[in-house]
Amino acid sequence: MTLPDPFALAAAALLALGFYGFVVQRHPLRRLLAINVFGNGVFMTLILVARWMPGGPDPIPHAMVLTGIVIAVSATAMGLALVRRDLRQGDGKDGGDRD
Amino acid sequence: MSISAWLAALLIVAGTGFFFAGTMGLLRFPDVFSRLHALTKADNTGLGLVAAGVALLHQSWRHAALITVIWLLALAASSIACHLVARDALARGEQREEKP
Amino acid sequence: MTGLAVLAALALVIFFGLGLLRIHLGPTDADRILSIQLSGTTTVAILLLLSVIVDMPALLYVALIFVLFAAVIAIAFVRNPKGGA
Amino acid sequence: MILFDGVLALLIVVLAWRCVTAGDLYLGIVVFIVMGLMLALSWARLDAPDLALAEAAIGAGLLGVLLLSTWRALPGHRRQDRDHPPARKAVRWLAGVASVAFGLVMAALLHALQPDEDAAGALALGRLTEAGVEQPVTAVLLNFRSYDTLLEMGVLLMALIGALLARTPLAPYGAATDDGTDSPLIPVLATTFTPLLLLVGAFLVWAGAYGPGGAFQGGAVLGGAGVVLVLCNRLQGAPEAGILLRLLLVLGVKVFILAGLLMLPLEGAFMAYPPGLTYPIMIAIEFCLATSIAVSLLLLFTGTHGVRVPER
Repeated sequence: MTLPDPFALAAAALLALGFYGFVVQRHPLRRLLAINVFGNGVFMTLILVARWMPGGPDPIPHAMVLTGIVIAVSATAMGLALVRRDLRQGDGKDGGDRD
Repeated sequence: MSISAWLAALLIVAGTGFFFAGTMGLLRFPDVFSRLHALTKADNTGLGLVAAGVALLHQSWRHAALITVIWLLALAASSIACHLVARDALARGEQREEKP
Repeated sequence: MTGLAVLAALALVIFFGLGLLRIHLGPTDADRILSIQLSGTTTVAILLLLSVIVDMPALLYVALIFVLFAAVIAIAFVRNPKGGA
Repeated sequence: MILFDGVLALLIVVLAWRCVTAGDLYLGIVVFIVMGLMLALSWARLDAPDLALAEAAIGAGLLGVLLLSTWRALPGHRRQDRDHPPARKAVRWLAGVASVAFGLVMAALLHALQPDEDAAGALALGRLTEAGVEQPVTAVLLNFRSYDTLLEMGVLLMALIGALLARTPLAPYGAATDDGTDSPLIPVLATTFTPLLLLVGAFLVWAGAYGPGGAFQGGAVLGGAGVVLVLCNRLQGAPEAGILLRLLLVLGVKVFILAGLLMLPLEGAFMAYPPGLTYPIMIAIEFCLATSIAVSLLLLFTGTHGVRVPER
């Protein structure tokens, strides 16, 4: 029985907390944060998997995480645009800014 | 241990001490502006001492130059950031009640 | 010699954790940004130490990027993109 | 060192917990940014300096700026939970139990992971000499699994189109107003940090062939330069994109596909490069990809179709 890797525990905790936050919170911005926490848990899991290859870190999970980070920021940016739209429309004025 | 290693150890320990002081100041000082004052000690001197120690340990002029650039940029960034935050806090302090 | 660097890194990461209390306590938003600023600097110092500990000079570039983006975060805190405050 | 790792992992968990349960939304965002710092540190510890670079530029940098700016752009009463209260207590408990169970299962699975001799990465490392670049991650991204990267650029463009369709720019058009509260240090920031960000970004793209770095990290830093210019009023959103900007936006995808197609008659397969030419093709593709990523990230930040220099 070896001592568990602290980062493995942290990855599991990130996944669990991201899930919890997504279910419990209702504010759209908070949900985006929770999704990102979950995503970070996935990234950490992949990095841990990459470490298991003998002879150096496995480059393929690293490449996947790298694309994942960029996808996460672009998806979050799109989500934030939708949040701005959603929360502004509630004020009774149109969200569009075109003159 | 060589003299440079001793010197590096001394610098790193001193730098860590400055970080300790900065963190304590951030926690214990009563208002934003005095906390700002404590913070800059860690930002400038603490990082500078640690950076000097690390540069000695690296034993490579290229890395030492890079570390110097990092420290100079950190100085610029922290002074600009602290100025902006202080200015903003000052502006908001006059109308704090209106804040939600 | 790495032993001392490890100890210093450990001390810094503990200070980092203590500094987070200020984020929790607030009371103003400015305090929180100050705490981010200190966290950023501490992270840079830890990265510098790690670059010696694990002998990975590439971490110096990570530190460089942190320093560059620290100022960007600070300006995002005080300004809206459209200018003015 | 195990103690360092333990404290780091513990801090990450505490930060994630505060991030999802913070009483104040702003606090949640601040905690998320700090968590990005910690994650970059832990990735440096986990032998992934490439990812630490990406996380530093994107997770702690651009994403934090985006979240802060969006929060500031929301109307005051929308910044809190009043209209969106957290779920009822019963649901909270149920979700708590479910996520604890989920976390325990994941922890057990991760703990039981065994080293695998047959990992695809071993194959990639063994054939690294054919890839034309020395850095394994860049080789995987641009050569061994180039389809993934090409499609990812497509996803980036899709996300940008989606954000534009929402029509809620963060950097509204119209003359920038200078209401006299500007600090004299703002222009200093713009003139000092923008060239440095551009320089470091370009360096990272080039360095991707040899060591940690690459199109994504470099592109993100270049995009950060644009964000600084927007925040400092040197650039502003524009309702229409010029032809040059549109070209830059699709440059990466175009060059990637073109390089793949041009070599088709020579090599007999899409995206197979002749051995002697691999290195120059890689570098060219990398720079084009980085440019497109930078422009996409900038436009995702402003939420506008284009950018222009404001008239003074």
